[in-house]
Amino acid sequence: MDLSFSPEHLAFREEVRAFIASAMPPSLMTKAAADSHFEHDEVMEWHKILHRKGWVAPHWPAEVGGSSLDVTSRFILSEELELAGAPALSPFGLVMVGPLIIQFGTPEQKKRFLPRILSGEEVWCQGYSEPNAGSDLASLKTRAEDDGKGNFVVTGQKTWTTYAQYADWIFCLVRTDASAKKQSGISFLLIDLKTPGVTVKPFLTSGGTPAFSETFFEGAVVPKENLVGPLNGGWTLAKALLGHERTLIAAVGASIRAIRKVKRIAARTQKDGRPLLEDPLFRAKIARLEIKLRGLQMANYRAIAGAQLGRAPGPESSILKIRGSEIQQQCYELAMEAMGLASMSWFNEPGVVHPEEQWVPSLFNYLRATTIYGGTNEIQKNIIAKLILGIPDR
Amino acid sequence: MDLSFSPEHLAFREEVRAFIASAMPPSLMTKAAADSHFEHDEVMEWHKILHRKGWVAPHWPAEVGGSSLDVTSRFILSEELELAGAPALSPFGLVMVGPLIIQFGTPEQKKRFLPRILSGEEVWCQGYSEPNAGSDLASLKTRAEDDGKGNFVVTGQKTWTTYAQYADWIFCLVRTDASAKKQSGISFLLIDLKTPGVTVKPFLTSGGTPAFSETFFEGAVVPKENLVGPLNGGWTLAKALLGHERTLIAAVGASIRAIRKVKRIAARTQKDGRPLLEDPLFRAKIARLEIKLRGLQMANYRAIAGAQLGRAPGPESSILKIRGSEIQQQCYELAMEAMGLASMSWFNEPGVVHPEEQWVPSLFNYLRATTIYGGTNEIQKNIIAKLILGIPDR
Amino acid sequence: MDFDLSDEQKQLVETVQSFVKKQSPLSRLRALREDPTGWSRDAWRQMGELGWISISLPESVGGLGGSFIDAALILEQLGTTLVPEPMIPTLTAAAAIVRAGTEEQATRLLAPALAGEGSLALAAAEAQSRFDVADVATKAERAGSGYRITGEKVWVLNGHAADTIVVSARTAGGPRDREGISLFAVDRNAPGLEVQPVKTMDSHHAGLLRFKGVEVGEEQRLGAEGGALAALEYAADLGAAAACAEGLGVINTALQMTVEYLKTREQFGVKIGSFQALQHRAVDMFIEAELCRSMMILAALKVADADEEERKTAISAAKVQLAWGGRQVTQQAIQLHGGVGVTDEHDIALYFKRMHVLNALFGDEDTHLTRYARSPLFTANVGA
Amino acid sequence: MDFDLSDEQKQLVETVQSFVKKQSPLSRLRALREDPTGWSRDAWRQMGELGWISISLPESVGGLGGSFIDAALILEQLGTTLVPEPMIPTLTAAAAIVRAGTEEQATRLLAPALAGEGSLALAAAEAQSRFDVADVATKAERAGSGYRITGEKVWVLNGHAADTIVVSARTAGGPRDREGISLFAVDRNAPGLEVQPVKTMDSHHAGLLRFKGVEVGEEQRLGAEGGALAALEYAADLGAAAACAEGLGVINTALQMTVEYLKTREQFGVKIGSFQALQHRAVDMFIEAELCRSMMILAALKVADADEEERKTAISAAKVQLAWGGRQVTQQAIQLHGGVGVTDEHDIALYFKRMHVLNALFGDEDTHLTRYARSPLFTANVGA
Repeated sequence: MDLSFSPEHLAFREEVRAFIASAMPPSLMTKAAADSHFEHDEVMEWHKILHRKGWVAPHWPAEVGGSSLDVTSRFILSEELELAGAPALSPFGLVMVGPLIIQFGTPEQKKRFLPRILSGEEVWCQGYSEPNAGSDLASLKTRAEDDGKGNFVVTGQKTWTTYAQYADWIFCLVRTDASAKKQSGISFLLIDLKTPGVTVKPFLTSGGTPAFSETFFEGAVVPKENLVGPLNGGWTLAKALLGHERTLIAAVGASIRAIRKVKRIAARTQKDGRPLLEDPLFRAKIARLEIKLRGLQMANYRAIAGAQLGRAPGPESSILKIRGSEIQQQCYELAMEAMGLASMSWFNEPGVVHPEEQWVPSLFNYLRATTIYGGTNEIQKNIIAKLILGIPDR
Repeated sequence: MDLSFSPEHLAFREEVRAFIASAMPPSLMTKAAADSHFEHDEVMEWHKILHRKGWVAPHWPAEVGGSSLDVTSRFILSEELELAGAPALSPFGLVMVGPLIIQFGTPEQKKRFLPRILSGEEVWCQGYSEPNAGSDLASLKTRAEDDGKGNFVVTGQKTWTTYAQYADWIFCLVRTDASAKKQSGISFLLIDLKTPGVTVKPFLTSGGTPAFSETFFEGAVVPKENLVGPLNGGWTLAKALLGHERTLIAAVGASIRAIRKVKRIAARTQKDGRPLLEDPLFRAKIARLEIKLRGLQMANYRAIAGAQLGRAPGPESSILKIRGSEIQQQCYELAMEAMGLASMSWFNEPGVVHPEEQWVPSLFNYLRATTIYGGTNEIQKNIIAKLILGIPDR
Repeated sequence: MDFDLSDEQKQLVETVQSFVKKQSPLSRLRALREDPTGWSRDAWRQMGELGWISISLPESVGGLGGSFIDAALILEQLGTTLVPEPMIPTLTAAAAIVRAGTEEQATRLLAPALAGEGSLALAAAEAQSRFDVADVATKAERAGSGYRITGEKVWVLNGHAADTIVVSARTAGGPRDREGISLFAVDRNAPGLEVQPVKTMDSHHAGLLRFKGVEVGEEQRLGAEGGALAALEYAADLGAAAACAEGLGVINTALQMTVEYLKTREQFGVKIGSFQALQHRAVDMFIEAELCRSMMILAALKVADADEEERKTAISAAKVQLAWGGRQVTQQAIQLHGGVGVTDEHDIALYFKRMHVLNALFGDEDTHLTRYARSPLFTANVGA
Repeated sequence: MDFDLSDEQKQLVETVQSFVKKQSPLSRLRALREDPTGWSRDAWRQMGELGWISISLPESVGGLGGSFIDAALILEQLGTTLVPEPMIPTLTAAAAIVRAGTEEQATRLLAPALAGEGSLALAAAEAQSRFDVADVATKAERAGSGYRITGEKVWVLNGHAADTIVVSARTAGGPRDREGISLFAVDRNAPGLEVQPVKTMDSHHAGLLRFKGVEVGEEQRLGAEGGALAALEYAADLGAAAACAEGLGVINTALQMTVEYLKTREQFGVKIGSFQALQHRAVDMFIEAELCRSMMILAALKVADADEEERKTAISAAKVQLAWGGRQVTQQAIQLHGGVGVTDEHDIALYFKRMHVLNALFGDEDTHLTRYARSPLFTANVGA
């Protein structure tokens, strides 16, 4: 047993750090330092910088433009990017639809879509959830009907199509066999958002950011060659996505960064004439959270070490989403507590609160989503009870 | 709205305090001060003292030997007894079977049983649970068959017949109609423990005390006149018991006393050369628990004020069992934490730990039962969800 | 012991319920979000006419002479639809005026606010003070027959809109000394007073106030020079109790909305309320809400307690319970609502936000936990 | 990074698993409860012969030269059936001897224990010391060519049965001074040493040790006079890591027993595991158990870290996680077992008890939380 990284991996970490320090434009650097919200253009600016370095999709096979980085190096890369507060790249192309096209797509689909995902030329969003199909995704109603002329005609409504207003394409689960039961009549379809009959309507998160959208399909005509995988076989693709690496979902780097921020806020905030950071109760709270995070980090390391050896994710990885999301929330709860009355601030002009506290209230609100999206933590617990503990349902 | 007690009630509280101070024998007083375990003889000694004062069953109607104390006075009496650390009287006669006999019994049953419950001449225990009928009480299997000669023949096994080894009588739920479904074939039967075929086998709690017993019935012959309420109508009686006053179940007095003990332990325990009570973290923990207890106490007051006006228990009373039991446990968890290494002590001779800490480890273990007995807290939550929040089952 | 409402109180509650239902549904808060004041002068005038602002103030200063319980009952109902008018800032400033000032001062200064024609603010917090009202750096120096006030007050509720501002300033002593703090009633138009309006998370507005040598007369000082801390602590405690009262309305509404959602939302072909894990979560919310009600009553009853430590411990205990319970209930309310819970469109997020603000106001959970633990009452009666 | 066991380690684990299954089921602990020693000299000798006691000690003092991970793997398995032999007390005392003493002293003092012929105890705690090993009131005063030790040590694990006792005593300085603490190896039969056996909650035994002028020679002092604190802290940290390792075995066993119970116990005509609220409770237990495993590995790897603060923070973090997680898991294990969980007859209560003791040993949760928060590492690297 060994907790240390190999010299090669340590060297790679240094390379990543040096790259970020030199390649990140000053405007992004300033925002990163304050954990500000990055606009779409800024995210894409960073995407293109990473693309030039070959680091946008290190988990893709080298032959389709990914990298030859091993699991640990990929982890180091993502951790350093998180620790630097770099803009998080849109995951919908790189992490979601890209790998599915690689695994299930036709050669034509690979050629058509993958290069533009890598380059950032085409931005993707996800069309899974519907207003009445959230946790129960398989009850989705958006239907794609064969028009007999080589197309599907798509009608329905998707929601939580995050940042669809900036996207060029959407990947959807649609019902292609209305007579089949639930999962078995669903297909996986790629739809150009410029298709007539497709409308995107953004709406605000509780954090005040326009991250969410609803996307409406009113008889949108989609060529059949945009079907990925077998007709009515979409559920298999949806499940395959869940099986991918989960070591990123723990967001350990982001939380390490958040706890450092909590300490800085507490160091400059006064309580009874002394820094709040020296208050025994508050300090113990930070320490407790940091210890929780250290446990999560160790579990993450164990998952990475397993993946490095080519193993399927073990029990330790199933807890990463649940605990990672809870800890992200708790970091920002502590940051808000440290801010005191200033935590009430809501999108005020610069100078009202310290620059790195400016986005804390928004994130405090928005991060309530982490225990909901990607399968609520309650759904995750159902899965663990059944698949890992082997406790049968009624 | 008014939180204060009336002058009459304040005077009654003084009367109770004065009575306890003068009437409790020194040997009991010493044990009470240390929250020691009272032996059966000691409990009965105290029972007889309270009986002479007319205070063993203040909640019974005056005409059957109870009292004319109003709800608030009864509450004050029980709270002061708890605060004094007086031996807790066996509830099985006074609180459980007594009120049921008063409500459902024949004149003969009342005459036969009630006076001896009051005097302590006959001690009772409860025969509800069976090894395979715990939370699911209605699945009980102990059967009582009509022998055609005016008797029931009882066969089966009861468990958790607390302190049956000291009891003279047991009240049982038994199955009198094997063909009926679940609840509908159950009757409520009084059984003399001296009846041939009845065996009591005590066993230890995890606190090391012999509080538990199993009671076996092997063809025990029980006269039919010992049936209370209608044949096959026992479930109604079992439910009636649950409807009785719940203000005692919160154990507020016992927890107030326990928190005072925690503070005393912390005051005499050193940490870093100062009393543990001055440690900010530990002090905040006690404060948090005391605040929780204060909330429970207020909820209890609200329930009492409602009962005083003759109202059925409201939503505030449904939480008393859940929170009261949790707080009892937490008090002793804190006491153990305060004791440090000495909390490992297990039934050592006097002098090894401070006298009032002697029973803390045993109670710390035994009190895990509070969230289990009387309907587990999980069952309580099912009931609240259904009956109070109106959330339907599947 | 009696926890029943009187007939008058029942009628009062019904009146407020009817007001929030018919005249002030949550949509009113949404409509006022971008308004520079954030609340309606018409609605405020109506509340003044109904006697809600003056209900718990003494008759000797123009109030209706009721107990704080009456105000708490109103605040609880206003919390159910997040009514944005400045009740809490006005009541806390009024408490400071009544406790510190003369009857003449109080009658004069309160009159417009009690009628709903004007409103008040209490400027106590400073950048370094956190929740300690004795931590006052703002100075009031003798200048002629009056004083000159210099300093900065932050996150002053209704500070952007109040007509009269009660401000704490140090006339003697060093930082955090309990003596040497004075209170002054300052007109919003006083020369040298700069008001920077700021937005708050709960769709309200507040003010950052800069006193750049604001001159005030002797007659604007409330009470003896340097002896205002007790009145200030009383006002902050009353504010804390008021936050508990409004918080209870927030909590119960979030609970009700969630229970309703569990009963109607379907997934997997069943109502999601049929899932036991969610049922128990709702019960945990219910338990906290019941404890919050109990502790809100305690706080409201003890605001007027003559024993200062009794008042402080009761209010701190209540604030801890409301903060803890309020956080649990509103967090779980969002979780059980799922995706819609984290949208700006759904009302539940607004209750979460208001709860956070109420928890921060007049001392957060740890501040009150610590005050409770440090009270002499905490270690009294420990002996056997 | 590599968290796999080597082939030797896998084999070691299998050997211990086989031992606890075949030779040391839980019934052995029950059988030894009333025995005055509380453990078996035969079993101990066998553990010595198998090399388990010496596995992680340096070869230079007679050990097998393995890492502490090996000892941790053994302790974890011993925790699964609550094996009562004095591994933890012997390993902690040995750690103090090796770290403070000369190779000659260590080789001589350890030999009987490593062979399973004798056993050791570390006498550090005193009535006032709580978990601070620097809080030493016991005195060792110069007497002739040696010392005379006077004082009282409490709750000494295996203190009732150990052949050699390592005792901390103050040769200079005042209470809690970090300098002036010395360690001595004392024979259990030394005149003036009174041993009062006591029972502990986990069915073990321990000793209260009174040193009434016990005379020891210069050669019994381990290391430089007054400079033993570092060795003592190391030994206590190793003890804490050992408690984490055994605790992990306790936790996983309690989890497994509970999951098994959920799968078999029927109420209301179904397995109780089909109730979602109980399923999720089991998952919460599982999550804590997984985090405990992760943190136990961290602690075991960091015991030998040359950087003292790295060692201390890692071990404190692990102890906090094991205490918290262990308490959650064993409390819930009892709750989910229902009535049988609070009987002495059912094994689950014994796991609950042992967990409590392991949590208290070598520093409880708050002690380690505070140590972690006070480390210089806690505020390092905070800058952007």
